[in-house]
Amino acid sequence: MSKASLPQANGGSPSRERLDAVVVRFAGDSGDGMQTAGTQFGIQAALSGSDISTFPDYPAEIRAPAGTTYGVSAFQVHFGSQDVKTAGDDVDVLVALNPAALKVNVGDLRLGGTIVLDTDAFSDRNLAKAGYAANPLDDESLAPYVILPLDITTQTLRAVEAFELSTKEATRCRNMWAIGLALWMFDRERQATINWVQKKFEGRGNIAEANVAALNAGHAFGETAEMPSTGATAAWTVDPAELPPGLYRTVSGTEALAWGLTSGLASSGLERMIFASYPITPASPLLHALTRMRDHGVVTFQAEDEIAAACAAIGAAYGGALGVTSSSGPGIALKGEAIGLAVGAELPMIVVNSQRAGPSTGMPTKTEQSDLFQALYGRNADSPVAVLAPATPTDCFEVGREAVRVATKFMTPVYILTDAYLANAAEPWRLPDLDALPSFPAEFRTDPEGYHPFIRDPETLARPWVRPGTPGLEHRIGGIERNADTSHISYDRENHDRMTQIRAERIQRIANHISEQAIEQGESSGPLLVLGWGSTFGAISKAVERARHAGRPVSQAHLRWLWPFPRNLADLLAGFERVLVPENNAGQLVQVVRATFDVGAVGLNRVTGRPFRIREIEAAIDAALDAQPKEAAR
Amino acid sequence: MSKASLPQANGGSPSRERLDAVVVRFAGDSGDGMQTAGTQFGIQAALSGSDISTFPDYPAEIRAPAGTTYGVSAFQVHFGSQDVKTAGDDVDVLVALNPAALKVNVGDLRLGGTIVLDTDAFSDRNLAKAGYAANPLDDESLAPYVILPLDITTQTLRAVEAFELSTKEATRCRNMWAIGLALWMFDRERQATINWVQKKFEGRGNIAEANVAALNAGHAFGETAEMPSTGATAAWTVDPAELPPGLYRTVSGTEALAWGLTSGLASSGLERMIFASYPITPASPLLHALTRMRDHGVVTFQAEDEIAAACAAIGAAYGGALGVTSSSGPGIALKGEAIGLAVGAELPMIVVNSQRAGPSTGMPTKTEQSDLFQALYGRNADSPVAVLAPATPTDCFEVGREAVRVATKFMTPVYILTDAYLANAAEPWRLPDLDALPSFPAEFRTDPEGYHPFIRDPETLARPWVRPGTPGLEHRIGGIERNADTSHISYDRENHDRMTQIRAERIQRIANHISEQAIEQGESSGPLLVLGWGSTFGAISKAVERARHAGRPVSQAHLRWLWPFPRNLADLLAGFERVLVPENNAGQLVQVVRATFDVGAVGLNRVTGRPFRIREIEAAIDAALDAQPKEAAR
Amino acid sequence: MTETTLSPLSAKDFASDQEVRWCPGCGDYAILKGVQKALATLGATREGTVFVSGIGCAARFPYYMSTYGFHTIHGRAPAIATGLKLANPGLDVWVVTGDGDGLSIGGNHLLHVLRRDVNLQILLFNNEIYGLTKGQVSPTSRVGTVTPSTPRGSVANPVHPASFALGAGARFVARAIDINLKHLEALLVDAHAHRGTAFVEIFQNCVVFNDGCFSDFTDRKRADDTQILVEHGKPLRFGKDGNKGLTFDPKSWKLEVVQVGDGPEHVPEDELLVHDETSRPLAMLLGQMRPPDYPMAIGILYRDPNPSATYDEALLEGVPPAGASLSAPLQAGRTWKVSP
Amino acid sequence: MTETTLSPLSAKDFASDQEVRWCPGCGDYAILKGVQKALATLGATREGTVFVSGIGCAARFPYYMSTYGFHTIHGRAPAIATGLKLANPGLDVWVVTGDGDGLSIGGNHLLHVLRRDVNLQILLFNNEIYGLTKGQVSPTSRVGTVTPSTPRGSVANPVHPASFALGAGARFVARAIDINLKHLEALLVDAHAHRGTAFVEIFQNCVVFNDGCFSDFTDRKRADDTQILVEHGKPLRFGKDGNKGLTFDPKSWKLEVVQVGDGPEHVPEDELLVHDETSRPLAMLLGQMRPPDYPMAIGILYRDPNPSATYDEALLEGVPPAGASLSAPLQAGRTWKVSP
Ligand SMILES: Cc1ncc(C[n+]2csc(CCOP(=O)(O)OP(=O)(O)O)c2C)c(N)n1
Ligand SMILES: Cc1ncc(C[n+]2csc(CCOP(=O)(O)OP(=O)(O)O)c2C)c(N)n1
Ligand code: SF4
Ligand code: SF4
Ligand SMILES: [Mg+2]
Ligand SMILES: [Mg+2]
Repeated sequence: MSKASLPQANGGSPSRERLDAVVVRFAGDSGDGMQTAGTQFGIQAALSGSDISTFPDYPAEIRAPAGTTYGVSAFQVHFGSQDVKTAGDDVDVLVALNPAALKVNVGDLRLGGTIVLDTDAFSDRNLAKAGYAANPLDDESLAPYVILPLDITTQTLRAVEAFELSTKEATRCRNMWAIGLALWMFDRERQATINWVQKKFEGRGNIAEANVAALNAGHAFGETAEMPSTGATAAWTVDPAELPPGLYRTVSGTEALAWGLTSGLASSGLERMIFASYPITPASPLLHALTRMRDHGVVTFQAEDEIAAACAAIGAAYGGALGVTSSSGPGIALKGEAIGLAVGAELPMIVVNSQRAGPSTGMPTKTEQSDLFQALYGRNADSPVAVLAPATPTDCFEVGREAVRVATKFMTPVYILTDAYLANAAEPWRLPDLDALPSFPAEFRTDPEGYHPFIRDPETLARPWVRPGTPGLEHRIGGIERNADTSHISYDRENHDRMTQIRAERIQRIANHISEQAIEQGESSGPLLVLGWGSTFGAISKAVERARHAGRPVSQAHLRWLWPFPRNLADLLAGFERVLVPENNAGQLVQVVRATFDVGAVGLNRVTGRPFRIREIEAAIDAALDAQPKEAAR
Repeated sequence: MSKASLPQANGGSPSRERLDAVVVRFAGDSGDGMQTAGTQFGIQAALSGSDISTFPDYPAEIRAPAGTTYGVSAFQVHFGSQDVKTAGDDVDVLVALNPAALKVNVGDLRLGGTIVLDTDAFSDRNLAKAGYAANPLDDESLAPYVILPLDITTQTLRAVEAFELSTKEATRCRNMWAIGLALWMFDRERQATINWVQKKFEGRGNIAEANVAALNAGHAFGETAEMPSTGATAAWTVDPAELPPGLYRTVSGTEALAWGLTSGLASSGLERMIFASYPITPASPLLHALTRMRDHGVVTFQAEDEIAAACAAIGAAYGGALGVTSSSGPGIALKGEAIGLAVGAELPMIVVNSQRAGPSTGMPTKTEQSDLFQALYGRNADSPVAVLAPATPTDCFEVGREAVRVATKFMTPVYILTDAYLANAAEPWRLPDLDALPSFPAEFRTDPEGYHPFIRDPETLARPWVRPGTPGLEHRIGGIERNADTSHISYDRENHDRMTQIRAERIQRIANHISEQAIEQGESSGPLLVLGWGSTFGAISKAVERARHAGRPVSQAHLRWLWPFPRNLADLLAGFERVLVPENNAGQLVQVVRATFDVGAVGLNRVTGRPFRIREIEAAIDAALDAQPKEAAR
Repeated sequence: MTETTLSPLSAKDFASDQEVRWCPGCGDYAILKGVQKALATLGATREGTVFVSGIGCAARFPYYMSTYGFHTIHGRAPAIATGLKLANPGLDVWVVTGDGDGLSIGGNHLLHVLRRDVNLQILLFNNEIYGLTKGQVSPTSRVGTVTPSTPRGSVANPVHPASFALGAGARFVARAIDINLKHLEALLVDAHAHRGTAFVEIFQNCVVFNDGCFSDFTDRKRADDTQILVEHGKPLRFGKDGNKGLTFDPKSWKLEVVQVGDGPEHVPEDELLVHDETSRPLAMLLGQMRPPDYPMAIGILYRDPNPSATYDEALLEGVPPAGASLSAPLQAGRTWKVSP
Repeated sequence: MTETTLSPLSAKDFASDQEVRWCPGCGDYAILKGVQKALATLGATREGTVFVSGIGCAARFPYYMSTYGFHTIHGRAPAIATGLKLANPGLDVWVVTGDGDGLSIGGNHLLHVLRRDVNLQILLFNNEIYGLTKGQVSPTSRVGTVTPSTPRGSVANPVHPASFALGAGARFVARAIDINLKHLEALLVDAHAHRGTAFVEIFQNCVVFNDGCFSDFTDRKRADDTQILVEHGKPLRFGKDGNKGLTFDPKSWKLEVVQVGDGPEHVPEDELLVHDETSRPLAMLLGQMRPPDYPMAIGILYRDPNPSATYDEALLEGVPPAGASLSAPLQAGRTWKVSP
């Protein structure tokens, strides 16, 4: 058993109930600092040895009017002593700093869950703004829950009185008071948060101290049992998780991907990455993150539009750098023609798609997995590319590296399909041993002997990469079809047929250079396999785990590689009577699987702007196992 | 039996061999007038009662240097007494006006075929330009063919001597001399061609008469038996075809589509079509053709790029007009994001894709069927649209009308997948009875009572179309997700899931308003169905016809609707043990069929820049019938 | 252009029932008010007016209007509006766009709508930042602007919307300031009166991501000395009581700021440069001025004195409604009969 | 910029082994020669030079050069060239584009490369037509141009490349004529010497689809009276022996064509307008001139006197090669240890 080396929180009071895991959601107005509160609470939980998974949920509007439902900002923290794989199906404890926050979030609270709310904010005006006809504290609507109605504003103002802040500044400390209380409720240390507050507000006068005071006051409020008696417990203990030993930090998918790409760049030996992007939700944070990697040879270029971004990445690749472009669905749609050029000219390129709900503008801040088809087929003509997807925030690191390796080795565009959930979700990450990471040096041809642009490596079928500036290798390439043997422009019939096959075959051969598909859980054959990809990993894992716990004969496999498929996938699938493919789209991977393999695959499809709930998948597993084989196969 | 009402050509001389059908190809330099010659010969053949199918093959270069192989321009005419369905597998008679024309085209000539060539053009200079090391007339390379080496230039110059043209002008009459000879060889009338020449060169002095003189001289050359004796026949007769009675003309796919869209516009009762397009090969001719339909309410807008063209069509649709946009693959790739807006905002729109060989720029003048995936999936997120494809040049008329009907009835983008072959190929068309064409009036809502933008017709699920300017129905729409019940912007989870399903279901319901899938040939069940779509129709029909003639148990079905599929398609496919899907792509429809139905479908895939040859499909039919069922299903 | 209804509408009648969702203090609120007032002044109708926008904070504009509205996709509003005008030229179409929407992703469509001269109004809300996507640099951001995508400060030279429009061949180019409501309203009325595309750049303060980026000339206290309202045929004066003016030196091709008056070191009014809104190069020169060296020019920089037929008018001229029989084109060329 | 090799290359050394495939008589041939000569004059190397083009007749250019070349997609060459310069700033990059490629589909990228000021040369072959796609109207085609897509004559106002570039903020804007080989060659050398984006519009005759569209000022017989070569610091004279000149009236903001000399109705040379290539508005004024009323201005219309760091230089400044250990960023922020 492993243990965090950090000082343990003070022991739980005798009345504390032990929990395996808890989901806490902090909700308030956009201006209430809920993202900060949640992030700090999550980090503190992780530092105290829990496994965690966090997810922010903020409004589409930049700064919606205070008190409105569409201005509610929330942050969810799932932490526990066990493998925490999702941000949690249901909320156990909701901290709501105003009526709108209550209204928007209460539906996600489990029956019997706890609501901590700031009674001071439940004014008639705020209730009206939230659209409450009557004060929910006065009627039966909250009956299914345990309510802790606290005068948080009053308490906070009292706690920071000494620091002579403006009322606005003083009220802004409410989030710290709330964290303080929450840390007490879950029996957590608070020193790291105090340190962070002091650093963050350094040089801003009293603000740091006021925030610390509010934090301490919230904690003390719990400690000194000023808690109103509700007949229910409001204090719990969560044991530390058993994590493999190592140095840890929390990481979001965006950070991990930025670092993965940068790490891949280093391993490739290339001098420079040109990361060309046009801002779009939820892809912009990757641009922001990579802007900070300048010291690692990363140049970020904010282009005039998505087409220019794709083109700049292609130009960079032609110039011998690592060309990366990033966007979300609508922006990727614009890049299709340009990516086709990289397919035709056979240039390495990485295309990151942070998927969001669509069609069209859709729901820009919400997650979805609906751009798989676009990645596979969203270009003119037969233009095969490689496609891979991370499963978790931390997995983004490896996927970023893998994309660099394959793009440069096979001279091909590689799509990375991440999504709004992975981009924003965070979890603990055991830092890799950087020195032990394999390197995969990209090669540039310098020898003019026998050179023509589309001469191929017999094994990978990749053409040589030549850096302009190299004497003797001057050549012209483009998007027009080339003769396979001479590289001259060619309209020859059989040649085009052959080149079309070569382009497909080259992508297929990537399968010889990637890991075979593993079974995540369960037997390697049986009545049912749950086959997933991308950010559904957490929910599927938990669902399969629970089903297996309940004795159901189900296995799990999760695809990192969506094209080409791992070469053992046909055999692996053949071992199962049925395959269930849960996706946050209307059925995309399931269609490719059905078309590619002789397998009775059925989809489980939900597009609600967030990943599956575990129980949705559990239910589908049960249904699939109970269904007649024939039916399942349709 | 039906007969053409035109005067019959003079009876065949006793030595004429009777043929069912012939393929003649005229080939020369870009400047030699081969397109004109071929077109006129084709029309003359049609006027004389033959069924015909013609196809031009011109160089990608605008006006390549004379005498080069990449400057060769050719035009093929297939005509016969039987249902002529393709431009022909092999060439029977090649007319080659210079060495380059011979070099480029001889490979398509059947063994034993006839070559008419202009010996005057076989100078050392021209031979060198064509890349001939030695004169092919002097070696054995043309041994497998019957050669008619004629001094066509000399003969032409002599024929037009009287008209005092410049040598350049006089030499330009060679094409007419060649047609004259060809008309004699196939025992055809020439009056219509003479009329055409006179009209075309009206007011240009002697040119008209000189051309007529050349034509007559070519004809007389054959007639007066100045033909060199080769030991082989060079004169044939082709009986008239049995065509259903009616008024006929020849029509290319481009013309038929332009008229079909315009006819659909009239039947819809809409006031105006805004046809917005950006030029691109091979789509530009549709723009040109519709520019001539101004008197029919058609406004053509040459936009600054393909995105603007798609957007202008969408703006037009929002304004209550018929919005149509047209391009080829690379341009359609650019429109994906905009078309997504039409999907989200549920506006009618027609997207015409004249497919060409890719990826990227590919082979712009060559045909391919490789944009089916792009049509179905080439947008961000789940964004279902309707997709249909014409099978023949004449079918373009009906498909154009059908697209208008469905787009306006279902408030959806409809893709028409035509291709470079269909756009340029021509065949006889029995003119429809215009008054008998059904009308399908588009409806605009004017009643404010209970209106919201996404209120739906319960049967079609279409939302109402409102023309801005209508009082009381002012509303705002866009690409953001809407609440299904109120039409307000919505980020609600279940609503998005529901709207995603509604969008898919609305497209599915089109299947209730289109014809069921018919069997073209053969039994409605059996060991093998050949399932095609688009321009492969001719070759597939002939191949199945021949196979059935040879007693093979094979049937044919050809899809006009690629999404949604006709509702009886599942049952129809279930009646066959195997399904063979020939496509000019790497396997697209076959994948959709495999994914959608439980059917063992295999692809026959060739991308050579031209439609299948009949014998390629015949061979695949044989192979499929002879294969083990298991194997065929993979 | 617009049909008139029975009783003229007030500014408030042009407000939709949707809650306005910009950040408190955003300059967009003032512009919204200005547009609503201008519509009332114009006697516009709700049904005859359409707002077409792209994507961005500015582009949410149509939701807050009770007219027809189309919130489209990023950068494409000019193209969509062009199609709309061709379909339905009687509509009064206003395009609302941002500096990113109109000049980054949408630059090409803006160029072409301007050069074609489609009969509509374009309002470009320039806040020199990407508001909706949380504050990245925009093509109008000045060198040195620090944003999440340019943490070391932007290194790209900005594009100046008015210069761009002039270079593109626009026939009405004007500028206004979000909070100068009276001027804005009057200017919009002029823009609407112009036959052809009227391009109006509106300096708009983004309180959240670029607060005060125009305060050097919009601050009420400093405005007199840092703004100049250009009016056709009038000498170019500004400053408190017009104590300053502009002169032009045709040798150096430069403008100079001078004290107006008769004293020493002063320049008499009749030697000042007179604004000629029909001169494109002068508009270019005035449009290039920036504080602190020069005042910022507000008002109509350029207006074509002889607007010709607009693109929509010219393209649609003589097009009849659909429905004519197709038999003429179908039977043109050679036909033949096959009898039974 | 370019590495020097042992013996300097001649113009012919810059020709590739590919047969040139433009129509006989196309203006592109002359330009090709001019570029090859300029490269020789510059002492360029094959390996250090890259031609990047979009799609069109003009865009086939790279195939005929023995340097590196990338024939990309329609309209996007400026964006691709920008990426290339960022990857490999030591290369000497030339973008070749057409009026459709550069100003229709590619207008946005042209705008942004110009305003950013990336260090490369852009040659826009303006033939006022779409050559490759067989003769449709282009954004530079004049009103009334009859083409397959405008059989009744174009109704759209054209965009003027030089005005557009000036409005976009270009810092080097010049014009040349395909057949004025000497001038073209010298101008290309100047363009190359400019630090930043050099924009050169080349009037190019498309013999097949728009033959003679520039003959009013390119015809050798008429050229003297219809062309004016503008040179910095020199009075603007043209005509046979410079018998004509331009004056500028700052009241009307108009140029006037005058007879130069001392006689009556003549204007002495020292009263002529002197070209100042550092003035953007003057460049605009000169760039707007069109025959028959005015001569067509050829040469350097505008050149920034103080070019600053180009975009590629500024963006890349201080970026080290990749490879630094990631342990610093990974361990920044809070980490904790789990021990076995
Ligand atoms: C195709 C596409 N690319 C990117 C985006 C993301 N996006 C939305 S608005 C915007 C820029 C907004 O800036 P601006 O036009 O200046 O408007 P503002 O928000 O400042 O009013 C961007 C990049 C998008 N919605 N669609
Ligand atoms: C995305 C895309 N759209 C359209 C085309 C078709 N196309 C090729 S070149 C061209 C225009 C050529 O005109 P221009 O740039 O003036 O070059 P020119 O041929 O006149 O030299 C067009 C429309 C294309 N290849 N790709
Ligand atoms: S982000 Fe800026 S522009 Fe957008 S609403 Fe807020 S203040 Fe206005
Ligand atoms: S079409 Fe025109 S531009 Fe193109 S190669 Fe021919 S002459 Fe030159
Ligand atoms: Mg902005
Ligand atoms: Mg051109």
